[in-house]
Formats: sequence, C-alpha cells, structure tokens
Amino acid sequence: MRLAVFLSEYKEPAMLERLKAEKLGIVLVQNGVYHAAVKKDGKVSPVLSKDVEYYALSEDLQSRGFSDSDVVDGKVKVINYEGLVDLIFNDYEKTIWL
Amino acid sequence: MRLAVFLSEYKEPAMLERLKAEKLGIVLVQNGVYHAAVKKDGKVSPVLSKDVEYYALSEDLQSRGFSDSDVVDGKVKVINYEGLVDLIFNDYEKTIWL
Amino acid sequence: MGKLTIGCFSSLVGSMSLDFAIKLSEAAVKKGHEVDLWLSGNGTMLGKKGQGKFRDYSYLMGTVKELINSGKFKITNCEACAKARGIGREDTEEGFGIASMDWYLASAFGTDRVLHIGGE
Amino acid sequence: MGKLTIGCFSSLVGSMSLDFAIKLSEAAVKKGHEVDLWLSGNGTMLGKKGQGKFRDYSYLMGTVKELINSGKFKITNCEACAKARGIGREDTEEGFGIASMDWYLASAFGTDRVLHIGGE
Amino acid sequence: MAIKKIAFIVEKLPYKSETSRLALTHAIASQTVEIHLEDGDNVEPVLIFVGEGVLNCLKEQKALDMYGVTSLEMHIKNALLLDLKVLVCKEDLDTFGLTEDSIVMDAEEIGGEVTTEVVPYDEIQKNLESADHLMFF
Amino acid sequence: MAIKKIAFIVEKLPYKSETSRLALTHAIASQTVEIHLEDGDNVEPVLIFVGEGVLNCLKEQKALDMYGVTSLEMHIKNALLLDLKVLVCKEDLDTFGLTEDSIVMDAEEIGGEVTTEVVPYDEIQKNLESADHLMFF
Repeated sequence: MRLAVFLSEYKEPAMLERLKAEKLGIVLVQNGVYHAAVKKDGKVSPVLSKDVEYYALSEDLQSRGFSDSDVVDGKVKVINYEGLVDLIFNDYEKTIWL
Repeated sequence: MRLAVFLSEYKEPAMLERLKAEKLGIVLVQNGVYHAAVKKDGKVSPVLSKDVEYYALSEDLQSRGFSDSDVVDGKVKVINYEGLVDLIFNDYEKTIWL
Repeated sequence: MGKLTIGCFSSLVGSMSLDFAIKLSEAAVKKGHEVDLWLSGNGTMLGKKGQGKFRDYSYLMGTVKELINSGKFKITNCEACAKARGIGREDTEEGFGIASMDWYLASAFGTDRVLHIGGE
Repeated sequence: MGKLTIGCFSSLVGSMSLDFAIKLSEAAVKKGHEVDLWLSGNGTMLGKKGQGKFRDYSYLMGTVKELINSGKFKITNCEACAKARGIGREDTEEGFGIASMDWYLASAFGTDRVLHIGGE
Repeated sequence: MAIKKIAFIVEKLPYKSETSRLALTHAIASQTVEIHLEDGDNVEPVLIFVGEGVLNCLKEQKALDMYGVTSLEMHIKNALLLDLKVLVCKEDLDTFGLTEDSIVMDAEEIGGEVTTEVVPYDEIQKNLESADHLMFF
Repeated sequence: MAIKKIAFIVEKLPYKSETSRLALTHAIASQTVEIHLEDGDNVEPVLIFVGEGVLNCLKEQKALDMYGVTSLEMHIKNALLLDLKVLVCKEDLDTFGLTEDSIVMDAEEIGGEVTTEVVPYDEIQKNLESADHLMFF
C-alpha cells in the first residue's frame, strides 16, 4: 500500500516503527513540524531516520517561528495546504493520523 | 515545600525528574494509575523509582479493570477521593498537575 | 477530481486540528475536489451558533460558510456527541448536517480518500 | 475547614478531568470544606444548557446542582473562553458564574489550596 | 455491489480521553450503514487493538459504578455481540504481561457468538493492507 | 496587606493545544485582580518557561497570518509590556540550541521596559519554592 502517516505531535509514536508500506510518507503537521525544525542536544529527531518520504507543512512551520529554509534536514520537503491536497490524492492511497 | 504532584497520564514527564521538595508526593490519577497497576516488559514503571510518597486513586484503578490489591508495588498507597481531600489539606501545601 | 472524507474528533479552539481540517478542505475545494467533513467528539463544537470572534481564539465560521456555499463541501455533526454537549439543532449553525455515526462510514464508503483526525 | 480552589481547563466528555474535578469537589464539600471551581478553555463546556444524559458520556450537571445548593461551592466560567465557543449567559445553566480570568487569581489569593488542572 | 473494509485501530488508553470509546461506537455504526448505501453495498469493519490500546480490553472495568459511563469492556462485548471482527495484538499483550484470561474474549453472557482474536502484529499489518480505509483512534 | 505569589509554569508546546496561551492570558489577568481584593492585597505573577515550553518564546511566529490567532510571541511581549517577570530555563534553551537571539527578550517596540530573564533551572526551582501557588500549564 501507499501510506501517508500524519505526525501532529513532537514525540516519537511507537506505531511509527511498526508500520510497513511499499511507499511510506511521513507528513509533519502541527507540532510535528518541530521534528523538522529543531535539533535536540544537537541531534536531528529520530523520526527523520527512516528511509521514507518526508514532508513538513509550511503554514505550521511559519506559525511557530520557522521559515521554510530552517528545516534541519534536506530530505524534508516543505509543502503548503495545496501541495498536501495533491499528495493525498496523487501520491498516497491511505492515511493515518498519529 | 511540601509538594503533591498529580500524574494523570501513563508516561514519564521530564519535569518529574527535576522537581525537588522537602516532602514530595506523587498522586497517580486517571491514566496515571497504570504506573501502579501494570508492569511493562516485566518491569515496574520508572515513575515508581523515586524515594517519595506514592498514592493511587482507587476509583480510577477500578474504572480501568484493577482492584486495589492489583497494585504492583507495596509502596503505593491506594486512596479514594475522600482520602485525596485530606491529603491535599493536611499533608501537602502546593500541588502540580502534570 | 476526487472526493476526500475528513473526520475530525478534536475540539474547537482547544486544539488546532479543526483549523487544519478546514484549511485542508478549503485547499481541496479550491482545486475542484469534493469534501465531506464529519465532526465527532469535541469536534462537534465547531457548529455551535454564536461563537465570538476574538483574535486569541480561532474563528472558522466565515470560511465554513464559504465552503458550504461552494456546493462541494458537506459538514455534518455527530448527533449523540453534540447532544451530550448540549448542542442540539437549535444551537447549530445553518448548513451543518446532524446525523448518526453511520453517516461517516457511508461517506467513507463512497469516497476516494479518508483522513481521520483523532481526538486529543 | 479550609478552602480549595480548583481550575479545570479540560473538556467535558472528551476528557475525564472534569469528572475528576467534580468528584473531588463533592468529597471536599462533604468534609465541610469550601470549593471554588474555575472553568477555562474547553472546561467552559461544563455549564452548557441542555446536555443530553447518555450512558456513553459522563453527565455531571446533577452533581453540580447539588454542589451549588450546598452553599459551599462556587463555579465560574471564563467569559472569553466560553464566548469564543458560542456559550453566552443564555446558554449557561443557572448557578454558574461568568467572569474574567482575574476571578481565578482572586480565588487563588484567598484560598488554602490550589489544584490547577491544565488542558489537554 | 461492493464491500469496503474499514480498519478501526485503537492505540490510545481508555477514559482519559474519549478516543477509544468513539472508535467502538463508530465501528458498531457499521451495523446501520446500509440504509445510506445501494443494495448489496456494505461496510465491513475490523476493530484492532494495538500498543497501549490493548489495555482497553481488560475485564472487570467498573467505570459505570465509579463515573456513570459505560465501560470499554461493555463496548467490546457489544461489538462481539454484533459479530464484528475484533483483533488484539499478541506482542502488546505480552508486553503488559496479559493473557486471554485478562481480557474480554467473548460476549457469551449476552448471546454473542464470535470471539476476540489474539493475533501477532503481522496479522494486523495484513489487515491494514487489505482495508480500504484506516481510522486510527 | 498581603501579596500572594503565583507561578505560571509553561511546559507545553504552543498551538497544538490552547494550554500555553491560557497560561499567558491568566498571568496577565493579574493586572486587574486588585478590584476583587482588599486594599493593599495583590497577586504577583511569575511566568516560567521550561522544557519544550521554551519553544513558545521563539521570535517571528506568523500564527496571525497563517491561522488568524494571536501568536505566543505577541502574548509574551504583552506580558513584558505589563512588567511581568518572565523566566526562561537556560538548560532547556541549550537543549534546543537556542540563544537569547532566537527568543523574545523584550517588548521595546511597544514600549515595554522589562526584559525576559534567561536563568538556570536552580533559579526556577527557587521561584517554585517561594510561590504560594503553582499553576502548571
């Protein structure tokens, strides 16, 4: 399956380790964007250590004081709500909001 | 100070490690009672590893399928709402709800 | 063009999940998609009449009304969840449906994508 | 006998924190203490008129009314928080106060114990 | 004529929030969804308890006595009574030292015929894959 | 004549929930509490940001543009404008690699005179001890 996992909080949900999918995307929204925008003790969030697609919502980055270019890891693609709509319809079949 | 810390969730809040008090009590309520009632991978919750007073709310244990005697560590005193009132007025001066 | 069913179980004001659901609906409708939005749990607060518009709290009713007027957006409150909170038909803004939980499953049956946003 | 000020910022039904606050108030009043209960954030939903009484959702109004009648219990909604959610005076059950946030601080000033229960 | 499979996945604890309760009531609503659909169309729900969510399945929950709200235990029995498929993750039960004796396995006393299935996570993953839509509570 | 000190401790992140915003608005309400009290009595608030809560203090929050809600940044500036004591935990800023440059340190542009104080956790602990009541948001 092609699965988009929405992560809305700044923690590492146990479920994230378990989910398998042919194509897996992790969409950082709301407080999930901190995974993309800050390092803790100098380290990038463990959430970003998987070999999957990553996205972060621009509106939620900006609300919290970050610009799109503040993203700490180049593999995270910054998208806006319009991009998110395309992602949901074109790139993935199923979604899970953690 | 004499400080009662209410723990209402089944996780280990970072703040718990930091708080210092002459007399510290940890009151397990709501989903905090799981710390007192279940072991994870055979181990008692790290929340119970401090040298402080522990209490668990009987009504919240029972709601979740535990009896008062299911508490996994003898140092946790099971109390009801009436006991909690006495605790707040007689044994502690300040409270924090984590 | 497709159809997206969103379920939002999070509260108004107390959480930003409803803001997220409405912004996503807006972007989808703008692109020509249809959206069904199911409100359950504290999400049912969104339809309450008479919400004050303060800058410290998000106010979504303006956008919701525009979405309803687009003809491509259906928004429905879970009847029991709303009623448990004292929100009946007379308390609910026009344009909001009120239905039992099978409405959400029926929408999910006939849709292309489901985004289920759980409660707090 | 003492006075306990409880602030509850958690939602009705969506969370059990309001149930906790009411049960604690009940136990305190039964022991002869006074209780001030401040409702802010989603906690303001507690005072909404017309809440349905279903067994799947907690229904606290009966106990709240008994507490109010005891004369040892004051319950007050945060005005802005309630209004942002569309809950004005006319939507609020009798016996509930409506005040700005300084009411809570004033209560905390003159009380023996404060239990502040945060939001979700 | 189509059947759409929806997986209701419960990973949250009961009571603190309303989430796991709403998973149950929404899954049970599949019993009446036909009235909205064409002849022969239907929704097939599967209820899945994983992670800390398995603690929803404990027996002897006294929530009704203590707080006047229906227990999750009773909701699960209702789901079984209505022949819903209920899966509980074996590994997660093990984590909490729980066995089939500790959890709601049937609804016999109210006339239920199907039983809870304790399955390895792999089986749950298969159900996520075969479902048309996922609702994660 | 008495002064009661209340500590408003913010440990939650902004925006996902309303909690940290309500900490600010309640702390600021101390400005008008006198009307409820006897002459000379007053409440002295101290606002404390610890743990992940320090992320509420970041500059350049565009919440108003994006979602139409006042940013936490603006609330903190209001608190400083009203001469509230604002403490931010140094160790927690370090954890996130933040410095005084990254956070709201003053409200000069709206006429504020006091500044945010970045202090070690020990100092925060002392404030918890000297406070009459604690409100943990």
